[in-house]
Amino acid sequence: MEHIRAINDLVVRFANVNGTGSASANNMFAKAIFRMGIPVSPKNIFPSNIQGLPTWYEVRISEKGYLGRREGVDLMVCVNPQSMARDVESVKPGGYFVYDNTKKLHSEFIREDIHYIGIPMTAITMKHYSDPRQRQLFKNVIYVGALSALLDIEMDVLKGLIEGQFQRKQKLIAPNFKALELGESYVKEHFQYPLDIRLERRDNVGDQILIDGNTAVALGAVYGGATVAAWYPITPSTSIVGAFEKYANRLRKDPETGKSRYAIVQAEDELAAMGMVIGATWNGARAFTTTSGPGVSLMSEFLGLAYFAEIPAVLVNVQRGGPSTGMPTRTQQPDLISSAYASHGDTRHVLLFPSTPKECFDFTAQAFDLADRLQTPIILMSDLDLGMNDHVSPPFEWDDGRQYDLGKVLSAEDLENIEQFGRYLDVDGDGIPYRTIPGTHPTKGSFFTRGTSKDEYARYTENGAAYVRNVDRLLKKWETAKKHVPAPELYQQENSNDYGLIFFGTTTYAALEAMEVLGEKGIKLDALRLRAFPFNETVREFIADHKQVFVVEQNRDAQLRSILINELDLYPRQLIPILNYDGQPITADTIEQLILSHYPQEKKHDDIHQTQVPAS
Amino acid sequence: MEHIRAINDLVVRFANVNGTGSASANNMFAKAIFRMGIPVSPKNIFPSNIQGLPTWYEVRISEKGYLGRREGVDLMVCVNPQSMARDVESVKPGGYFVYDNTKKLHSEFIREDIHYIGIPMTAITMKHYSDPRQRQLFKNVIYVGALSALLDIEMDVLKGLIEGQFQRKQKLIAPNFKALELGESYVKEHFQYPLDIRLERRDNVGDQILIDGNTAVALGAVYGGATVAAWYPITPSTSIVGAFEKYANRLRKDPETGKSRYAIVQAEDELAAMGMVIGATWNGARAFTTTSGPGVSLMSEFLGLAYFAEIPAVLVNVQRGGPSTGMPTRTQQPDLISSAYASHGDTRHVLLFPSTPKECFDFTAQAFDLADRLQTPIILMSDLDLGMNDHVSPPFEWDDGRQYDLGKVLSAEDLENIEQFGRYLDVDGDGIPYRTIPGTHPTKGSFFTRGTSKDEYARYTENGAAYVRNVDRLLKKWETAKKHVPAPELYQQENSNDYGLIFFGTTTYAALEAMEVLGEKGIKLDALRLRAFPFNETVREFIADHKQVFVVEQNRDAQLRSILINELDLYPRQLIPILNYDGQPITADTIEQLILSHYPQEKKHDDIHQTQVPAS
Amino acid sequence: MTYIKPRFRHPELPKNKIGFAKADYEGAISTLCGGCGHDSISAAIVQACYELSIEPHKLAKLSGIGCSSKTPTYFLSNSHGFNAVHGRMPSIATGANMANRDLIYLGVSGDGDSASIGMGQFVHAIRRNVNMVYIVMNNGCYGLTKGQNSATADIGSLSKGGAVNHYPAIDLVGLALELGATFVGRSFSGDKTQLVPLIKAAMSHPGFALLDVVSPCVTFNNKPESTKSYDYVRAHLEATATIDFVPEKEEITVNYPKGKSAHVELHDGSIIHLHKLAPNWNPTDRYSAVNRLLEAKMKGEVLTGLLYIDPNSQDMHELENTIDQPLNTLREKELCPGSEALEKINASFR
Amino acid sequence: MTYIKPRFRHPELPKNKIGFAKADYEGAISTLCGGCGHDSISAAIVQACYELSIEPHKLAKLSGIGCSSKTPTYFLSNSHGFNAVHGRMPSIATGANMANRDLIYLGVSGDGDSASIGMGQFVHAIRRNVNMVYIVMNNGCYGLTKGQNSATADIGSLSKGGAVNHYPAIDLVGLALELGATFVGRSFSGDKTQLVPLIKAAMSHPGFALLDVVSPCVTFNNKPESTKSYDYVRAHLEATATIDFVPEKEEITVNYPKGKSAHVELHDGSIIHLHKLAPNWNPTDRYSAVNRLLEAKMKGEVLTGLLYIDPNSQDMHELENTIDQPLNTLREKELCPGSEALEKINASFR
Ligand SMILES: Cc1ncc(C[n+]2csc(CCOP(=O)(O)OP(=O)(O)O)c2C)c(N)n1
Ligand SMILES: Cc1ncc(C[n+]2csc(CCOP(=O)(O)OP(=O)(O)O)c2C)c(N)n1
Ligand code: SF4
Ligand code: SF4
Ligand SMILES: [Mg+2]
Ligand SMILES: [Mg+2]
Repeated sequence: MEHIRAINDLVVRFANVNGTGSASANNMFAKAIFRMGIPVSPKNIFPSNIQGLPTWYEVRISEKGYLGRREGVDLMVCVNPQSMARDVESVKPGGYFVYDNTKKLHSEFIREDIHYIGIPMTAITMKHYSDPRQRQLFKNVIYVGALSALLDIEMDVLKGLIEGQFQRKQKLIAPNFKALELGESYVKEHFQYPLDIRLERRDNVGDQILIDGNTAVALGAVYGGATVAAWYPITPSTSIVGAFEKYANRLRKDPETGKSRYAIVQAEDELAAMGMVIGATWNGARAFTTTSGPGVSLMSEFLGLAYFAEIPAVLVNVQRGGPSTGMPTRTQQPDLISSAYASHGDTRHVLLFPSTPKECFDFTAQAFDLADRLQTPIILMSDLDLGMNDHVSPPFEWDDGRQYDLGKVLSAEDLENIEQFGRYLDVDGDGIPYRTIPGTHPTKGSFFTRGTSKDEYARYTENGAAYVRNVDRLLKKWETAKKHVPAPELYQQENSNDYGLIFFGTTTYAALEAMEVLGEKGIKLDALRLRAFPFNETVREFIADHKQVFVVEQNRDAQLRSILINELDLYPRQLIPILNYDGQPITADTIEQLILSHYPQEKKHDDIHQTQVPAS
Repeated sequence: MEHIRAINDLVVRFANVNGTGSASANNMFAKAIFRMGIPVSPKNIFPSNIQGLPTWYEVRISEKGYLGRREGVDLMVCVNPQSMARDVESVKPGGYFVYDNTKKLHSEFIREDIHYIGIPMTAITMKHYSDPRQRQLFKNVIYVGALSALLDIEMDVLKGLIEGQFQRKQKLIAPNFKALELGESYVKEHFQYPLDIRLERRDNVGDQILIDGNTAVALGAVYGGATVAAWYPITPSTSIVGAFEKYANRLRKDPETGKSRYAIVQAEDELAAMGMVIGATWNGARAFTTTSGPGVSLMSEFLGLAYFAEIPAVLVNVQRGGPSTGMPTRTQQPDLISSAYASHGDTRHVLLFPSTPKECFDFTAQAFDLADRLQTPIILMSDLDLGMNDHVSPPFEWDDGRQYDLGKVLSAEDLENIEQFGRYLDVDGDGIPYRTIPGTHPTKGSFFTRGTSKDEYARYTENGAAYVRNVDRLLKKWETAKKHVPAPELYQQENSNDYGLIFFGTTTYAALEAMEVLGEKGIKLDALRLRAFPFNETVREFIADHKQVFVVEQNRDAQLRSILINELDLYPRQLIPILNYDGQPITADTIEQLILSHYPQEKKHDDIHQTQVPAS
Repeated sequence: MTYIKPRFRHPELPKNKIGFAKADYEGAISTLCGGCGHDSISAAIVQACYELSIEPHKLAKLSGIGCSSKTPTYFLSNSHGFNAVHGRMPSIATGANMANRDLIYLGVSGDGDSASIGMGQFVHAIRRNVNMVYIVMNNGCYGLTKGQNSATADIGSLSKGGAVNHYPAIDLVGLALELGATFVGRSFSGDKTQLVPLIKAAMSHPGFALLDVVSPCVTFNNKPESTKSYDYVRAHLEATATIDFVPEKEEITVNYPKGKSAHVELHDGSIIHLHKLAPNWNPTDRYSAVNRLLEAKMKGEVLTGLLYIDPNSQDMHELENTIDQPLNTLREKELCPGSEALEKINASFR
Repeated sequence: MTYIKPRFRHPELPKNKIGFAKADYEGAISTLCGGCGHDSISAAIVQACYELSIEPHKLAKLSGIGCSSKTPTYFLSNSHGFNAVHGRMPSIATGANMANRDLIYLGVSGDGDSASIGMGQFVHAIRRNVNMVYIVMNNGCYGLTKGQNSATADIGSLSKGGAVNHYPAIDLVGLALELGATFVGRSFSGDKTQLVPLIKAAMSHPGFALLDVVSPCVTFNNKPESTKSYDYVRAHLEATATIDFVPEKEEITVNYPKGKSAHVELHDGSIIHLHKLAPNWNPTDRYSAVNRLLEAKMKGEVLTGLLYIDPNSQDMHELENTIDQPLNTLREKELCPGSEALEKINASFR
């Protein structure tokens, strides 16, 4: 039988039942490898359910730092009989299948081309623990212990993690250690170890951190000065405000009174959440809300109000599989059009596309500056993969001299010195007017905010010319926005190929890997990573510089490609969609295959709409 | 001074105060001309207010049948002191200004280049009526009487209209006649009549009718078999359900019991209205709702559900000026993108673009067939101009042999003969699955409707491959839709020019006039009128056949142009936006000027986004 | 995972009046947490439909989104079901009812689904007296999104994430009475003797019948006074900050006579004080119902039973004078006025 | 068009404690119909703010969409105003209040805006006890969209279009009491002696203060029993099917003592039975308030006055323990934990 041999380059998958407490054990596994200096990329694949259904945890370990998803499992840990058939199948030939052999494995699960490692997890827990809940929980720790021997994970690192976790519950440390050791020693007694696929300490993560995007967003909001968070729970965005609360509670209490320097409102729905944000920002606070696709649809009337009345707002859209309720626990990037053009009438919104936790942190903090500067909603486009999975990320940084950019807000003193305040006057020629915060001045600067058409002095008007002046100024403001939003990242000093690659957000991980792999095959691509909408000149030039540009995204309708064509007046056939939308993060392999099918000339199909995505 | 001389080619404008009862008198004026066989096109220009603010009624009279708006008033009837300055100004040199000279006209309102005709309307009413409310109302009839002499409107026709209107209130006829005669005789005693601009009976309207689009939609719903109407009031859509109720009440009562063969629910908001429609159509009835932009934003979550769960729905969007509350009493076509791609995730919706009341009637009736056939929302895109103003229209027709197309619905018998019913199986290869209506069969055909991902048998699934099969089938259905929606109309036997013109909905009136005018100047254009989205091959070919195509629309962002580029993979620079978005219906003059500025070569600006619209 | 009923069974099961066995009213296997109150309510629905001899296909089951809203999958497989979007089931049910007045409409919702995002639609479905049964599986929290407090949570409740609820609970029963609901009842998920007859009564009521059913969430309900449960596990979860462990729990059942109180212990060790309306309670007096409810509230009791029924209830169709025949059965002949009428209409616009 | 106040005035107008004349509390000229009740309420707001010596810029006025929601333009020109979208003012006000607890928030809404599209937000603003005055200018119809019945319309009301309302009116006062509102009052637009003190009390209340103000729509209110008004005009409108005629009407005023009833004739000739709470009414007892309201309802009376006030009301900020200083005044120093803390956080993720 084939033997896979690999050091620090493998995919380990855990098959569990949700609600059985496997998450913390699995996290410990990934974190330990990370602490051994080896880049890891864990992914939760979980059902929309609380208890009793299959759930998977997949860890890609890659010394080279390839952190996108990869098909093909090298080692499967299966403790869920429900999913066993599928799980056996997903192991690569020559791979390993670790299972609970307290009961004998049914013959239908036996494949000739993979290795089986039976560990009597249930039997061990039955013997060593009496409380059924402890049995359940420690089963998970036992398999981690077993893996430490099988894969050569440093036991000290694992124990260090446990000590860290149970710092304030010391009495839980010993039983956890014991469980680890039970697993380890079972392996050592019964198998040759380590396996041919295994780990070795490296120094490949540097000072990086392992963190999920939602926590990063929450920290960005704390650092960016958000004081009001209004939200309604929805997967996969829910954990953001939880984390915001946790850190604000720790870092934002008034030291004297113990009172909060923030307010969190769990709204009655997404419409109300967005309304609260608008009310708070209108009143001069920094406020944000978090949601996913369905929430954006519900917020769409309010987004139009904020656009037209020019009220700052920060919205975090952690995208999930759509349309409608869709695939609530799967990842996609399917809300680009609905977010960019949310609401009726001529509207358009600024989008930010973070691709790492570091950018989640940075862009969230920046979003508040942008919202105040541009007086318009800023939508941070995260997704389930980025938001809910841990990612290796550069550490977060903050310049203590940094000042919040509150934009064009007039103080009482300013008002004294102004002849006539016009809320919607384009004083500076950049399309951005000045605003005042309620309560500023006893007799000057008050105005009426409304979603109806108005003149430069915020007075209601049905006059067509005044309306046109106002909406044309909004276009000018849109031009100004291009200068303020994060610029795209280029991956070459100079463009030097006919073919270009555009990606953004979580397509980045797989796209960079695909580029390297293709490069090794002699296919060189220039690349650009989008970080915001509206697009600036660099994007236009990058596309103009290439015969064909591949646009990688995770939705069916090639929405980013549409927006690029629309906004930059591009020739559509120049942009080739590279799509994956089955709810799993896109893989380098998918990108590579799709690019190859179009390279060097558009071979088979002329109609690029017919591009087929291989089932992945 | 200049004298305008014109027969059956003029613009008359009335300046009134809203709430003073001028509407019925003004309508009578337009209708009388229509009955004289002369095409007319009246437009209400009204404020978002109930009483006391300026309102205008503008009637374009055009023997040639040019029924778009035209700038420049030939005769102004001003009975509103508030707006007098503006009103005096809007008269063309050589035109006429009819006013109430009970009080002397202030000198600031005197222009040298127009003719003043003072009629002491208030004095006359004071003398002849005692009840203040009657005085108010009859003032309006008096000026119509005056106009009958000034413009040569046949008195018999006016009287006939009054008799018709007050058929069941006979005692109101005589006082109305008297008011007409008071106005007429004052003119005859004091002025030379008729004027040099005047009317002459023609036979240019044939069997056409004069009707507003909203009433036409309502009749389309009655004829199309709608039984459930759920709605929430919003200008300019409100009158549709009112008219539906009126006609249903007249034509849809059970003759024996007097009970209703329809149900109308005034919902608590737009979300609920759309939910009710979805519930009713899911249950096998034909249902519709009506709204305007803000309502579409609010319905967007539900539109995604209907798209993804494949539930028929008919939504009438009578567009108004956006964004947000915008210009609620002004017209635009600004909801194309928000309607076509409403909701998060990969969604797209069928749009129909009627341009006459006849098409409002036809397309509404057809919308129910399309919704049932395609099992998806059908959005009828009307606008304030089409919906709330009267238009000359071919009469409505109905083939009594016509059957409703209920689409692929399985009966109890069908279910008996089917091995296994799969709600989302693509049995026919057209992407359209079969459905069953609740209550059909005791043990077969039941299924679960949901907004989450599902397999062919409507079972919830998180399986990526099943998800992809399902959403790819929806794309196939989208292809099928192209064959079913109304085809575009071409205005030439064969394309024979380098330049093409695309228009739709209410841009049609002005576009056709502009074409003729340009044609007279030697500039010939081929033309295509869109009647639906998705676009079919004819549209693609039309564009491919032309070097440049002008796309006429009434919004800032050239939304139709964007959708065309997106969906047909067109080279953007081939499509030149011709835009007007000040809230007034676009004029032939605007179109002509903008086309000229781009013809024969794209002269000044390379960047078509910078196209400037002359204030109109 | 709870099995409402094992799938294998004896062929000679008892049948109801119309020849259906109870199994014919069951649904797919539940995927809710073991011991979840919602499953008990599903079982009561199955029992009630069986006893009432409802033809399964003459019932339509509708819900929103939430653990509670998943339950329609777990009962009545032969009925059409509609899982709407979050909080919007009432409008779907209203439209469905307009289209076909002949079916029985069974709406299932959660306290998040009804009292937060769905509040507007809930209120207006009551106001219209839409002929339907509306069951709220009320657990005081958002189960499916992992335990946030809902608007029916008691003051002081702790969510799993640790957030304290400072706001008064919305009492859906009190609200419905205030809004003029024509059928208002409350029960407890584990009290089959009370719940089954209440569901049957609700299904027989010609109008909107609200059943607010207290239904403990075994996973996320977390009263502050609760001390005894979770012990080791809770310590573990607090330390690791993951909330992915759900110990298996038993269904909570209770059985107590009318007019009496029962103190039921929930899974987290907290106690709920149920009080059943007396057997001689007159449910046709709205005034007394409001007062009795206020009284119980002041005593900290959860009053259960059929609080109010309007014997003269007229549903939306009656109020709107809709034709008896379901609207969805009408065709061209009944609906289309024809070309002659159209010609007259044309004439009126000339 | 109504002029709340002629624009020319004597220079030596009386001033209030902080040196403002009443004129300083006025707004733009109203564009509502002559005689509209809403204008009377605007005038009462001006009076109340003047008497309370409120600094105009320390008050923010918010509204939704409707004739009623237009009124903030017609009072307090020196205050910031926010005309939100339809039905969504409560959420805007909640957010604004979170941002700055130092301003007075005056929300104005209509019965359509609050009881239909805005029901969810209305309920939850009450539940959170957001510190604001919430005035519903309640005319039982949708004025701005031309007279459809609203959810507070009496059963049997006719809309201008002729539609009959078959559904029970939602009583916002009853609803607020049920939901635990901490300040609940009702009045009539034309009763300044009652309305002005009620507004003042509401502004002084630290929590959500609901004022349901009956405010006749002179143009579209159309009770079926009404016979005497509109005569010729109505016949005319019926015949022409256009509803564009609004005869000028006078403001309806009423003045009657506490504990007494007044029968007020509206513009359409119909009668409304007002009853003012007795002078010795104890407004701190929620139980009595609910009962007194039920009683009045059964008699067909519209009970006016301050029904209930919770003297221990704690607003959202108190419940959430927010810092006293308005959040919108905090800057980097108070908000940003700095790089050192961030380095510790980084370390916790290694
Ligand atoms: C528009 C929208 N917002 C949020 C969600 C996420 N969500 C799903 S279920 C739920 C709450 C469910 O609570 P409840 O109705 O009480 O049901 P339970 O799970 O407690 O039975 C939420 C917020 C959603 N699906 N859709
Ligand atoms: C989303 C949305 N739906 C509908 C409308 C249309 N609309 C404007 S005001 C109004 C009703 C106003 O009624 P109410 O709140 O009672 O105010 P009133 O005019 O009676 O004072 C409606 C339906 C709107 N502006 N926005
Ligand atoms: S989370 Fe709570 S409500 Fe949801 S299934 Fe589990 S126990 Fe039931
Ligand atoms: S329509 Fe009614 S509510 Fe609106 S301004 Fe006129 S009288 Fe007032
Ligand atoms: Mg719940
Ligand atoms: Mg109203």
